[in-house]
Amino acid sequence: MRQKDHSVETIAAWALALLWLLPLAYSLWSAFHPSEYATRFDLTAPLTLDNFVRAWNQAPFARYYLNTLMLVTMVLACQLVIATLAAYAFARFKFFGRDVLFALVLVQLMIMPDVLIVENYRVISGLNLLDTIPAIGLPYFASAFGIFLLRQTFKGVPNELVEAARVEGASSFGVLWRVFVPLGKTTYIAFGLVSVSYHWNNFLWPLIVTNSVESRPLTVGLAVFGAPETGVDWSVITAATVMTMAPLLLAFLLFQKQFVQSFMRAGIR
Amino acid sequence: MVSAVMSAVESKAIRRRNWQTNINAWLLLLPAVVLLAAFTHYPILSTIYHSFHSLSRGGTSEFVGLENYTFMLEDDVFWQVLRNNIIFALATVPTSIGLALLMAVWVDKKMAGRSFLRLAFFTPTVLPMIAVANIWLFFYTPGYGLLDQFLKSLGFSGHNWLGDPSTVMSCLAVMVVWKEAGFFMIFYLAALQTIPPELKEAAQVEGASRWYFFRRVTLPLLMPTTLFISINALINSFKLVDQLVIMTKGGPNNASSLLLYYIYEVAFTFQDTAFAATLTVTLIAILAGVALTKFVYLDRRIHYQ
Amino acid sequence: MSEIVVNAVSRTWGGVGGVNRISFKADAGTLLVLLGPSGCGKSTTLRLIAGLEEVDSGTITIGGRDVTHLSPAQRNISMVFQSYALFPHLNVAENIIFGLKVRGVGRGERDERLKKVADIVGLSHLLERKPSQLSGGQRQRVALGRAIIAEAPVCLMDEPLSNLDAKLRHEMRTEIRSLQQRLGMTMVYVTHDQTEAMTMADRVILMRDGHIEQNGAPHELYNEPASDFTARFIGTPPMNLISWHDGSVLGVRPEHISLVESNGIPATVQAVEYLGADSIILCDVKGETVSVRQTGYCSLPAGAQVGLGWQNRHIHLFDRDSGKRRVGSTLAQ
Amino acid sequence: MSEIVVNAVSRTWGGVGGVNRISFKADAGTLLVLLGPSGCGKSTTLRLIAGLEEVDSGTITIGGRDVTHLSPAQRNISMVFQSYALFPHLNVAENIIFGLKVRGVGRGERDERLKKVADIVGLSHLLERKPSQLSGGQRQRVALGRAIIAEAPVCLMDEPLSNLDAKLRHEMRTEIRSLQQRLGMTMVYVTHDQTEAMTMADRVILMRDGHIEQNGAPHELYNEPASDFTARFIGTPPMNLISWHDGSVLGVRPEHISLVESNGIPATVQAVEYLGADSIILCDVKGETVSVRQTGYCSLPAGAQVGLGWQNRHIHLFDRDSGKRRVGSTLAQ
Amino acid sequence: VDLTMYYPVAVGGPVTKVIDDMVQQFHKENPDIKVESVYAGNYTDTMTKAMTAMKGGQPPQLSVLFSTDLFTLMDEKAIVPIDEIPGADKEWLNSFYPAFMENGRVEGKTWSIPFQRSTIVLYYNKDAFKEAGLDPEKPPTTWAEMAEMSKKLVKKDASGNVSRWGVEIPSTGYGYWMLQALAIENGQKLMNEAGNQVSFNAPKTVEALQYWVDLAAKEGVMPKGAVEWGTLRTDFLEGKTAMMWHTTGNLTAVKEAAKFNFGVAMLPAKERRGSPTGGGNFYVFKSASPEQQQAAVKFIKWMTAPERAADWSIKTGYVAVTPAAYETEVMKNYVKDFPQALVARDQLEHAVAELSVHENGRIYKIMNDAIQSALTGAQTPQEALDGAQKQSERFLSRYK
Ligand SMILES: Nc1ncnc2c1ncn2[C@@H]1O[C@H](COP(=O)(O)OP(=O)(O)OP(=O)(O)O)[C@@H](O)[C@H]1O
Ligand SMILES: Nc1ncnc2c1ncn2[C@@H]1O[C@H](COP(=O)(O)OP(=O)(O)OP(=O)(O)O)[C@@H](O)[C@H]1O
Ligand SMILES: O=P(O)(O)OC[C@H](O)CO
Ligand SMILES: [Mg+2]
Ligand SMILES: [Mg+2]
Repeated sequence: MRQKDHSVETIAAWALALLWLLPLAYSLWSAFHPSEYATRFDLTAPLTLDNFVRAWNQAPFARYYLNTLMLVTMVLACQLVIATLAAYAFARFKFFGRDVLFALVLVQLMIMPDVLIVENYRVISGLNLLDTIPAIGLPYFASAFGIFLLRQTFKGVPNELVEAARVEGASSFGVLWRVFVPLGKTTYIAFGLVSVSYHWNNFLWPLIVTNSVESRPLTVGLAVFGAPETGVDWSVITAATVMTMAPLLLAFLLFQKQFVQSFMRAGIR
Repeated sequence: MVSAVMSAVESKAIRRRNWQTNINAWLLLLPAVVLLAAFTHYPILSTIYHSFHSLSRGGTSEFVGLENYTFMLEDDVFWQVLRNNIIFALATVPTSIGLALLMAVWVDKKMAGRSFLRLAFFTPTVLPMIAVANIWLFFYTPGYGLLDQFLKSLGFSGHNWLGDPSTVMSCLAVMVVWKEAGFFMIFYLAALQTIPPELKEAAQVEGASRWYFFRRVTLPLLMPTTLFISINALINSFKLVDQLVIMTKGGPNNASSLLLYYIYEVAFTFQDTAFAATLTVTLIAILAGVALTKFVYLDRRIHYQ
Repeated sequence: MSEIVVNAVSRTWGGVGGVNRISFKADAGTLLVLLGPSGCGKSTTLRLIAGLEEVDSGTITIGGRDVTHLSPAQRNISMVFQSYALFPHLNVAENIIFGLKVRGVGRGERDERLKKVADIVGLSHLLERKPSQLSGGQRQRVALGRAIIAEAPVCLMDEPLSNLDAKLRHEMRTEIRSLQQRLGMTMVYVTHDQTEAMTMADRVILMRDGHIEQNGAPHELYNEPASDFTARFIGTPPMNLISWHDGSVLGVRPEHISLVESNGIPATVQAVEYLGADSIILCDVKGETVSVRQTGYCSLPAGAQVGLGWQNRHIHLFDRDSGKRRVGSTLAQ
Repeated sequence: MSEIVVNAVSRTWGGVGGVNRISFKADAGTLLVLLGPSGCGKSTTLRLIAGLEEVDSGTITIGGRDVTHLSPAQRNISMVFQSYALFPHLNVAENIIFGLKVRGVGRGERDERLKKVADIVGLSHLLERKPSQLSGGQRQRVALGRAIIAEAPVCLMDEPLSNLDAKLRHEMRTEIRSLQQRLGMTMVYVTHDQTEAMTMADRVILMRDGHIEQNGAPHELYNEPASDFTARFIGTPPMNLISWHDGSVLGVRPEHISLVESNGIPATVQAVEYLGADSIILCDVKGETVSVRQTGYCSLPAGAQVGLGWQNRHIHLFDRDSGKRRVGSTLAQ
Repeated sequence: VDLTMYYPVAVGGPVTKVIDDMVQQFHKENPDIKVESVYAGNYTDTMTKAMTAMKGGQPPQLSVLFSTDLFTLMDEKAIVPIDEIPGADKEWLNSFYPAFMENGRVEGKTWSIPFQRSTIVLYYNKDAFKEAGLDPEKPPTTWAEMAEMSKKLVKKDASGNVSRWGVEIPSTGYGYWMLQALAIENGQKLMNEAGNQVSFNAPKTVEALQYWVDLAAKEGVMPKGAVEWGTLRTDFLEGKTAMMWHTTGNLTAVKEAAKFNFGVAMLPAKERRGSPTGGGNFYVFKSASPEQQQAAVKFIKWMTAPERAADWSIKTGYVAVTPAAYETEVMKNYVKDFPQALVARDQLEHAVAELSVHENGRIYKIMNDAIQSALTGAQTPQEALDGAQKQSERFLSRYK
């Protein structure tokens, strides 16, 4: 009886999973086959990398990759530093205005820079940063989510560990560096993954603040490339699409265990 | 006398210590505070300010009171977009949450190929919306898109999915659910794993069926997670518009347009930043409303610990 | 009516862990303690009785009914878990009547039974509270309440007191024991604390590595340990075991050793632990440590030379290799 | 060289909790135990000595140096925490040398000292392990290692054994005590377990509600409790306290009461707890429960009528209102 | 001198590459001027980018933008009249087809120079015509004819699903353009000279939209719902429709990819023939320094010189902007083999300036929305256009 229940569920789960992978599988199919096969499924269809070559040659994807890489690295690095310092202050100091300040930080959880495109555009242009990679990242450098997560983590660090480190002679920064940061590892990883994928995938804001190939990230590049007006071949567009997602997808496939686990362990909720 | 002097000295020491703590803390917070002020708080205030001023096409702007708001309330597109967004939220939030829960329950138990299933469900969430939109765009292409091909092979006729105001929203909703459900699954999974297995055993001993246990124990215990996810999904549904840029540009006839996309359009295509500010204030008000409901009302009712 | 018979039951995980062909019987209305070191299979045994694990082989009957392949719900038992397994979202009353609700007992009867049980466990004034608002001892009582409201003739408890502090533990064990006796339940009680076992049990089963090392009344285990394992496991400080001649080990409890003026076995004092009512003198006898229990304060300095003596009737002899008690072991020297 | 003097130190949180003008001294090279029920201020006292809390008033000197306003790092102490406070991301070796690294001790010296300390605490073969891969006792040893490698003359311990099971606890307390004596450290040791206090201490300070109830050698606390509080706190089972005439309370320890044939105080047996070496007989004397300790197994049934007797020299008398010991209390009846 | 130029692409083919090549060529010939050409999406996107960049303080010095965005650009005080820049001589300004200059002249000044200019033409699949028993050399010349022929061209498969439509008129992105064509043919102008008055719900406009709607709803020769501008070309090339209305700018892309014979014709007539002009002009931004402005004019002159215009026309299908371009050898040779390339130019004589008003972006959107709502059946053409008129007036009233 119990056994059967289980197998019915297993089948259902698998069916859903395959359905879930279908769009992805389809895009791979179309990217790796000549365009005649974009809508025809034939196991004997020849494999080709031609679509990739054409996409690569038709738009400066190398540059887009570089831009995106610079973007996510910069954003992540700044976020980590800034959030670590802020979270440390919130978690471990009792200071004037702490609760108010924390509430002000939380505002950003609800009203993210994504929503404030118009005014943020003004600010960025006021800073004379339009059409640069820092312009894309700057509004996200102070991440309320990161601060919040790390604060939670830091608060969870047993006070005894901090006191032990202090008795052993560590300074405030010593405690941060030697105790909190290493203990926050899972949170850092989880947050890092969220941040990287968020900024790798971010679109609307970079679309607004960038104009040129030199600053445009992959997503915007892809959108510009695949605009229907240009009527670029569907297979080539999927190839470009696959190129855009590939690094993240590969990283995810390689590290999926850690990814899922660090997510769960970081207790993001 | 002596003790008075002493306590004065000591309280001075304490005050100095407090000073130091304050300065240290504020220094640590400085970068975050500056950036948050520049890209969250100032913009919010500035948006509100601009919503009360006229647009300055090459001239100067002046205070116009509620004029922009009256204009907004008379704008049919605004109402349509707002309605769209609410429908979109109602369509995507419960569905993705329900699916996420189902997925989480499945991949939480020892099931053949559990980690493959997890992977399959989670993968869409790491993909860029832009890429996803490209792929799904082709699904929905009338005539030779995958969906039409499939329907045709079953003998149904094709349909202009994204070109038809009555289907375009559902199409986008399906895609968004596909992309988001796996993300929420992870939260449910994490929450499920914090439910001690003894609870299940205790219930078993008491004779509870699996379904009873799920309904009466698992589900209530997941309420905080459900709340968290709902809030997030709700916020997302007001924030996520990338797909529109690729797939429909809000059309046909604004049938798929969402509030933020409309703001984008008004601000950047129509170059009407005053009106965009007014719309943004509405959006901010909605998001703040969601947040307040959570903090003030729901949080109190749902936490057990 | 509801004695439990476990007959040649095995349950292992790929051949390791678990329990191996164990058989025992818990008489109706008695309290049976499963005692043993961590990992010896106590919980496994209990969970087999509860039906939370399936046997590999063997049979289990409860009150004469073969329950070997029944679900936990069908076995008509109640159970108290180590961490109580209270439902955090339900209040005390709801937790207690959970099982009645599941089984569709009518509202009127539920309320009536709840009232009675709440009185028994002393929670009548806390029925509205959530578990998170209760102290450890109160939670323990809720778990007890949930177990007894079912009026199941059999109650299983897995280390129910291990999360409590010493004082509460002491109180609760008296309470559980008296409850068990008052309600006439058959209780199987798992613990690794020998004091708990000794003070509560009608019968103690000492387990080791998945099998039963000894099964008897508490004083039997103390006074006639069937093996050196039992001897060492029961009693604080444990029995002194000294290598003896012809492959045997001699055991004598610290309280049975006295310091004698003459003719004693020569020993050197290593340390003295003063416990108030008595002191434990740790002595070195030819490289082996022997503890001696003395009433009151002992001021012997470390290094003092003393002589140790004991009476023959307090001697236990064990086989060095098998560890088994030698017959007629109280003879000899 | 490094005795600790705590002089009229207060530390409260808005006037509540904490400690209130306590003074005491721990002689160099001795082990001082801070004992007392939960919340009495033991940890606060220890943390004040460590500098983890700031005093409201009063002074603290260590080895003659006024450390009242120095940071923990400057006080030249080491400390072992209740849950050991091992850094989970560092392995055993790194945990032990944490402080040396922070203080910039060179690599060569670090390694050398690590080797020595690892030997002392018996961890040489586990240096690569992470704390999570260690048993409770091993973790405890790492914490000890970290405390002694600093070679600080003062070591503070806050309930270092409370997370261990009974057996390990017993082992470890012997170990800590001998280490302390071998290295000649001045140690302040916090516990709420009176057995630990009695067996380890040179001197015990019993605290209550933020003040010092009694300060003395273990046997002083046991044999001459300065108050009924001390009397009740020390000894298992605790001293029987019976209402006596003219506003006094009579105390007599369970082990000093015997069952007498004649002339005894009449009592009814309520229950018997068999502990192996002895049994505790709980008797009812005019509505008050009196426990009697008897060697060996006692087979008295509940309800049996017995007579209780004790010797005058075992009597303690306390003032009913103040709880203070009455002078010459061992006289009377 | 460094110049940044944004430009849009709205048609198929490797247009960005063509532009980049031209720019490079220019640089080779004029080493002192460096033009950075930035592809910025479709017309709307490019306008958005240019405006946003201007507001952000980093405007381009010149751009190719909708010829019709003139009013908006003037309102924003973004551009300078070309004829006021030294180097822009009368002779040159007069060398363009007057129809293309129409959109660029306001208040007696010339504000922009035509570059990628088009009219709408009718592409038709000759093979399909043959298959349907129609004369492949006789494309429809009137609305009625088009509807009739379309019915014959519709092909259904066994299960009754349409596998080829008769005609498709795109309704996303540039729907207003198509409607303007229909309105013109029906004898109706959509806006006034000053760009502050529109006649969207004039009876003849409504009639025009009704015809369009009927093609799908009544005649069943066009798919219902929105027809995607971007993918329509692909549909045509794959034989999914026998005829399409599209910009001539797509001509070369169609030519390159068509695996069948196709013809190009002027749009059919109702009261008259007609098509709006379309496409993009060069604008010079006010914020550019005098040298930059002059350099920009130099560049524009170079880009519109007859040989380049001919080359550009050949590579894309856009109408070459000066008559002189058609006198070049290359062009002469090209049209000899491919006379379809002349249709759009010849249609210029019937052409009318494209819809151009203040708040152009908004008005276009309003119009497109109205058209889509009519085409999807959400509203009748009358309702839809009444709504569009009302909304447009709401915005245009500011400019009266
Ligand atoms: N689900 C399981 N899978 C694999 N091995 C198991 C499982 N449950 C128990 N075991 C093994 O069976 C043996 C007995 O486990 P059991 O839980 O019965 O011990 P225990 O006596 O209750 O110990 P403790 O006092 O630590 O609770 C252990 O070696 C354990 O590792
Ligand atoms: N940081 C603090 N803030 C407020 N009150 C405190 C703080 N630390 C301790 N207290 C109060 O001071 C009193 C003494 O606390 P302390 O921790 O010293 O007790 P303890 O004797 O160590 O108890 P335990 O055995 O439970 O550890 C308690 O009443 C406690 O509530
Ligand atoms: O596609 P094009 O370049 O001919 O231009 C399109 C029209 O101008 C649309 O308004
Ligand atoms: Mg167990
Ligand atoms: Mg404490």
